[in-house]
Amino acid sequence: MGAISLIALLVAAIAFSAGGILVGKILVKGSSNPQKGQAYECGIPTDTSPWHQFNVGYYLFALLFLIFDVELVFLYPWAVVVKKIGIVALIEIIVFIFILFMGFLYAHKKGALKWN
Amino acid sequence: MELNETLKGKEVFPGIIHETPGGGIVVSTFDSIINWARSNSLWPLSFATSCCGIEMMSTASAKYDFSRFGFEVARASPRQADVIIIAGTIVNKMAPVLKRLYDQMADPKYVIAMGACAISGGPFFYNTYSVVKGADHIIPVDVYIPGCPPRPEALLHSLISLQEKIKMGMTREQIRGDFKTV
Amino acid sequence: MFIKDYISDVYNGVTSLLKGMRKTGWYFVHPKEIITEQYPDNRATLKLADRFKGEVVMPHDENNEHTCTGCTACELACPNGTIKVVTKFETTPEGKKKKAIDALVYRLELCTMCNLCVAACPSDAIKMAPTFEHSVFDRTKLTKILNQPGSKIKEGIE
Amino acid sequence: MSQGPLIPILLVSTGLFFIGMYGLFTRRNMITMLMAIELMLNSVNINFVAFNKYLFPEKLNGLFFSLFIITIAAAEAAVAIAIIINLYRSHQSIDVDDATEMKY
Amino acid sequence: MTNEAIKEFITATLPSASFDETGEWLNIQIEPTQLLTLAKALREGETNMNYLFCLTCVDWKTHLTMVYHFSSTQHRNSIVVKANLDRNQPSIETLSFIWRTAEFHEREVFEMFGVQFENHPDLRKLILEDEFKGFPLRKDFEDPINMIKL
Amino acid sequence: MDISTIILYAIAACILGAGILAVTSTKIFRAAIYLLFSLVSIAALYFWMQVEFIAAIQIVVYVGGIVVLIIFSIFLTQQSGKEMAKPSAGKILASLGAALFGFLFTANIITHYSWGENPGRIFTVTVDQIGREMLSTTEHGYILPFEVISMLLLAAMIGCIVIALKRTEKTLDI
Amino acid sequence: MIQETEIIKDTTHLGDEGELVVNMGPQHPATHGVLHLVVTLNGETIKKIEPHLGYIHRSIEKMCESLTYRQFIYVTSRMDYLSSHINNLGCALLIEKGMQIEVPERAKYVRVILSELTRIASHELWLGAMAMDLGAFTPFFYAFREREMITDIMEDTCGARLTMNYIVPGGLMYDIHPDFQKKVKAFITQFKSKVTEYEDLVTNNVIFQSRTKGVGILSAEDAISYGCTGPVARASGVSCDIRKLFPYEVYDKVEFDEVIETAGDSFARYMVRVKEMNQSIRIIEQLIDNIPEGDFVGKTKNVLKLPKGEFYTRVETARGELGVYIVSEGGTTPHRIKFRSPGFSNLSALNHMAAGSKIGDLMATMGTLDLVIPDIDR
Amino acid sequence: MFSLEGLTAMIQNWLAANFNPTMILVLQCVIVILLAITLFAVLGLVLVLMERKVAAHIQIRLGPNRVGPGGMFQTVADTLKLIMKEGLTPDKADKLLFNLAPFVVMMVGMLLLAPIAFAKNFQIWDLNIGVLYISSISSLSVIGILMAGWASNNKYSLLGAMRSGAQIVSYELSAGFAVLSIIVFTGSLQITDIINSQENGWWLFKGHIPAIISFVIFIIAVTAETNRAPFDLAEAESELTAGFHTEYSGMRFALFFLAEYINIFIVCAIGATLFLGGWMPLHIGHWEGFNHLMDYIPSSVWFMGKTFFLIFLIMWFRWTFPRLRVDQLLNLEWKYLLPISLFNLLLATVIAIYGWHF
Ligand code: SF4
Ligand code: SF4
Ligand code: SF4
Repeated sequence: MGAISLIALLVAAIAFSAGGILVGKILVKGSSNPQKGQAYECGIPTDTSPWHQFNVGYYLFALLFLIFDVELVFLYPWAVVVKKIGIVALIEIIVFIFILFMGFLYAHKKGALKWN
Repeated sequence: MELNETLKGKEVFPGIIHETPGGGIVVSTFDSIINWARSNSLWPLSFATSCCGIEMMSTASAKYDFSRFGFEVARASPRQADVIIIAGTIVNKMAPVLKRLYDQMADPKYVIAMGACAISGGPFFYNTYSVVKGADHIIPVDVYIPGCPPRPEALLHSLISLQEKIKMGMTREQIRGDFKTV
Repeated sequence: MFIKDYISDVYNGVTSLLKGMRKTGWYFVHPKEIITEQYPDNRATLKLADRFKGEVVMPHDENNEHTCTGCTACELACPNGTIKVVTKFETTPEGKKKKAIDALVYRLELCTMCNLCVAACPSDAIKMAPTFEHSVFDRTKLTKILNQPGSKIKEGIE
Repeated sequence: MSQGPLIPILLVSTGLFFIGMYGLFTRRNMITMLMAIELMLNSVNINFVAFNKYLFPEKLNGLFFSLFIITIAAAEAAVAIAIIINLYRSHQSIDVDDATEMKY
Repeated sequence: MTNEAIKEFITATLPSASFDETGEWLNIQIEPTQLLTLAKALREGETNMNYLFCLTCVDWKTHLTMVYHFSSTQHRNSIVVKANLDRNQPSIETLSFIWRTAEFHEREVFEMFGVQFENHPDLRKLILEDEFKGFPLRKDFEDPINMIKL
Repeated sequence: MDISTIILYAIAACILGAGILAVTSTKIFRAAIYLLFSLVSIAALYFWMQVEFIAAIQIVVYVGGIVVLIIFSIFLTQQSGKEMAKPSAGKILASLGAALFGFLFTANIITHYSWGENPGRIFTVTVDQIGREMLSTTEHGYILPFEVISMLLLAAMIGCIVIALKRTEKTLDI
Repeated sequence: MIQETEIIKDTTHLGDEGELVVNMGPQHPATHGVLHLVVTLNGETIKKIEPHLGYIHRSIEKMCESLTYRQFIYVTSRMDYLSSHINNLGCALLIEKGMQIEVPERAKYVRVILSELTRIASHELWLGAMAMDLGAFTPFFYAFREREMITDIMEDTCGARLTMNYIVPGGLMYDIHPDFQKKVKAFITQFKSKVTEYEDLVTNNVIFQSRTKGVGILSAEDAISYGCTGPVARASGVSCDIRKLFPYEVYDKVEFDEVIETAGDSFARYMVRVKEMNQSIRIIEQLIDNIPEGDFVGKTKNVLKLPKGEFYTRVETARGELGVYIVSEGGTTPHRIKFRSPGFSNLSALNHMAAGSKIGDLMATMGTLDLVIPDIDR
Repeated sequence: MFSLEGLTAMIQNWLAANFNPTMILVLQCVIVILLAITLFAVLGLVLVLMERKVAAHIQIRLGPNRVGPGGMFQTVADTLKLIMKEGLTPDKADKLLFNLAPFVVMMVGMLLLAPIAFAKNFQIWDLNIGVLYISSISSLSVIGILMAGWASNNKYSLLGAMRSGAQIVSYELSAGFAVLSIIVFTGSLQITDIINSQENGWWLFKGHIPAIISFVIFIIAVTAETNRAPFDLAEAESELTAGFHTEYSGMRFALFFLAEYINIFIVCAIGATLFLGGWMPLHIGHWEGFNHLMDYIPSSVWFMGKTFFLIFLIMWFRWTFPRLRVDQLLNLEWKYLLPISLFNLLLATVIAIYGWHF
């Protein structure tokens, strides 16, 4: 039924979630106390906020992911036609993948794939 | 100590018994359905301080398996838990933590005091400077289950009792109410 | 060789994982291995160890008589003051004054089932009972009087 | 607007472009500037696709251009962020004002 | 190593130490100021007491006694070193630089008995709340609120 | 107005609204999320234009990749909860003026230019077509750019690694 | 000899640039109770761990000063509740040593068998809990199946499942249950047949191995310096089994090996415990058929008074060396009592072992340290 | 009987006969909305119960059996309770994003339903980039998690969210490559085409070794992408309490909980479609009789059967393995899965081009 179904599904998601949350909101009266709104940290009051500058070792993976993801994107149209085009497509893609695999090897060699 | 006073539980326990506001009361016709749901889906907070916690683990283990009642979804976060099983001694240093955990739980919430320690300090009632003489000095308790430690069946029994109470449609105040009536 | 190591790594990893899965899978298809005992459905058939220390009780015979003399040995032996012996003086038919218990107050909430009181009792008046269904909604209900109302001491026990 | 949806789409892309420009002007933080740049690239992309679809439906060149722009945007973002993080490491700041004074 | 050899070794480094052999193990009584010297000697010398298996304190109402149980994983013999401290201002050198286990044990003794360990890297309360007043394991400790006497 | 036009306007509103929020929000994490919404709405616009392939790519690359990367770099370089300093009023005014002027100018041109639009012709695109054209070696084929892209990606990857792994003296252990 | 500079001075204040200070515990599933760790993180890497204790400090030492020698034994069950029987044994041994009470052979045999059963039960629980820390839930249930058999035996004989309190000075509280031997043998058979399960699910699992090998390394020297005992020290190659070094009860009559690994990492600690279970089975097998007939409790006075002096006993609990140190003034209650608990020392090595590793490694390290917090806090 | 094959056509005809086009559109939307919500609710209930039962049986225990016959209503009770539980928002949280995150996660789940073929001719939207659509939309779910984790203003949440961010994006790659190697065989991204290409055998069997390898990789990758054990680092209970949803309670938590299971269902459905022929019955070569017999089983049953088999597989993993450490997790992806799947893709291409598959 076409793209309109996406909108229908979105509406369904919102209705479903909002419905559930609203029912709870309306019917349940919670008690309130000063502790309730505080962040849970194993029962210890916490004063340092996590919204603090913070070291993540993950960003390198996100970088590499981005590159490979773009590559993946180009492979989709290729994969669809490879059977029809045949050997030329194979060679083209071997070159393509080979070049990127070089990058992968380089990353590996440089230790970028070692999470520290 | 006079006999009568001992029996009436009027002993002056050290510390203050905190009043906690109730909540989570549904006032409508589908009460019973809600209470059925609540009673059958008591997710415990994985809270254990000492020996009784081991028996709580045994209750979770295959032989006793409290998942039969739907309790197995032990949540590590108090936000998602419905019942605290205070399994073990509560000491003065832990008391504010327990209170905070309880406070941070979303309503409705229930409390089971498991073992002598959680009820009254148990073996550590006399001559200790650091043990809270009963978890109900800190947070309201719904079901008490004596024993040191109570055996797993006893914990199951207390859970069933709690279920019964919820199913009876009592509000939280009522569930805890008869604490004051005697 | 690098490639060879790589392949054998993968192979060993996968086989070890498969072994684990075989084990759990085996249990999945063998429901007979389930060892769950269904309390409370098995309440009737549930057999506890007869030594199981569930609470302290005072056995009474059919004449509502017990054997406690009120000697307070149990109170002294108890490490955490669970037992309080409240005594009174009774006059026996012969007119002699005799010490007897008014109430043996037992606070189950404190008891740690250590059995020391039972061991200390010179006249075997109390014993451990294998019960466990003590859950209450009110902690004062856990303070019990072990001697039954109107009970008296058995003849001949000093 | 009897002409079909081309003009509204173009207006959207123009709007987006200038929103991006506004962001680029007002922000001093490199990451937010990068975000503004992404918005501008996207507005260009919309144009390519829209022109292709509504003006030259028999060809695919617009699509390919937007495809390549997305690719280049990704590569650019990756490198930019690598640079930003490196800058941050050496200068503890990713404010452009600080960065202009730096001697690398 | 025999007790005699140990005695000899200790007298060589610390002539003023007195010995008591009535208990299970050799007891060595020293002055608190001598502790560090003795400890270093015990650890580095031929006795090779590398294992401090118990560190505690006893309140004698008149004074406090630090009790150290040393053992050697090489010779397998144990000795007890004791030092009497003034009850009002107890203080002694830390051993945490020599035996790392002492760090925690000393923190415990610090809060339970109030003994100050000089040069301790991190002398804070370990077990009790920070606001806790008094030294609970001392004999005269009173806590009328929390402590119910049987 | 039929449904599809309404949807177009709704999408346009989302794009522009989220875009404006993205460049004005003072919380950087929120700005990233608004950027995300803007990008997703653009993908929705592509869906609306029935170029599903580009729409999917838009989501994969932008949302799955770039925004996640931006979020990580925010964690790494910012106190993500801190309010960012507002630019000075003069700057805002100047930029706003420039942007508005530019927008009105361009909009004027757009609305007055007569586009050779031909609604009669139906534009359809399949992945198959894209693939064929991408791999074809003829004049209109994109095989050369396709292979060059791989070189570009390789260069980008190596560049990233070289830059990111470069340790300056003041390096934090990241 | 450790140089002074080696001790890490506490210079980092809370929340340095790029660092995150996270409280783990006291209510945290991995801290097995109420240990509170203040973990300073740099990304996912642990910079420093600072244990805060006392969330289950029950002042047992103070309490024992007002309990008689008969009474205080039961409190020790609550210290390291997983080795409650061995704790009781340690106290009873001290009293018996101090008062020269003769313990009948039968009682000695039963005490040792029960000690080993306790050890197995404790290790089983540890196995399940550690697997759970590492994210594998199922071994927990398999381990508890075997553990339940032991608790059954305990319940039959001692009347309690966990806090046994079966030992009195001079012997045992009651005689063993008539079915005792039969049940223990059944347990041994069951245990032996299920060992492969743990191997398949845990020991040989590639994920488990990579999570534990080379993680949380503790060298032999550090182990001694930190006063580590039990499986933790033995995994680092330190021979410290009290049962071998200073045999008590009938340990000198049975054959068993002290399990020693040298790697010092989490996997070594794991292996030590697993092998120890087998050694315990070996000990039980040697004793179970030879329990001598006779009294189960020796003659003791009604009121026990320890002579003036100082007494120290050491026993090997499931976690390591438990020292009981009593200063007596000759009365019915001890003047000062100190429990040298194995966990306390083992815990102090945690920072050393886990600093520099990942959060996930902390779970493996803590899991294999096998901490019982009431034992540490007392 | 249970076949849904004719259903869509029936409804279409009925609608066309009775209403004008706009109305039809609206009614169709309403039907889709209702169906999707029902499906969500039912799936959530069934899958959670299934998980508990599977876990229980693996762990030699009974599992929920006291609420309703055989514990059937256990999850109903849980759901009701969760709805009737207070929803908390921490004071210091970013309230907007905190409340938005569950919606995002839910929307992603819903949108993913669009191209899934539940039975023959029973599909919401058979769009021509079906598989690509799935992988693109599912990459959105990471945003919901990152939002939730950041907005909670809780350290565990943030750590968990970042872990899962890195994890999901990484594993998307090998999932993508695994999918690609099947697309090489089918030559189309459209779900119907993919299913139709398996009329005479499923790709898992037709595609030789590359198909099997990519199947394994696919299963591993989607397990990781859905944050399931042994890759459940985002909510690693023993490390980060409850991970990114530590601060969520009540219905909002339930939505995350539900979304996890829905995601599992969807990825398994995709797996079933790509590798096991979707609703295609099992056909073996020229065994006409056998094939005929198989055809009698309705296509929806085939589809559900295959999907639930894969779901069971994933649950089986969860209850068997310990959790990986975060660096090992990334290692596994970048050192093992990615190179292998790249290589495997080439292999598949060769086989496809030379037509060596059946
Ligand atoms: S009641 Fe007994 S078993 Fe339970 S925590 Fe207290 S001492 Fe331990
Ligand atoms: S069993 Fe122990 S605690 Fe209970 S009353 Fe008897 S002596 Fe006291
Ligand atoms: S129960 Fe036994 S010990 Fe206690 S008072 Fe009665 S006779 Fe004496």
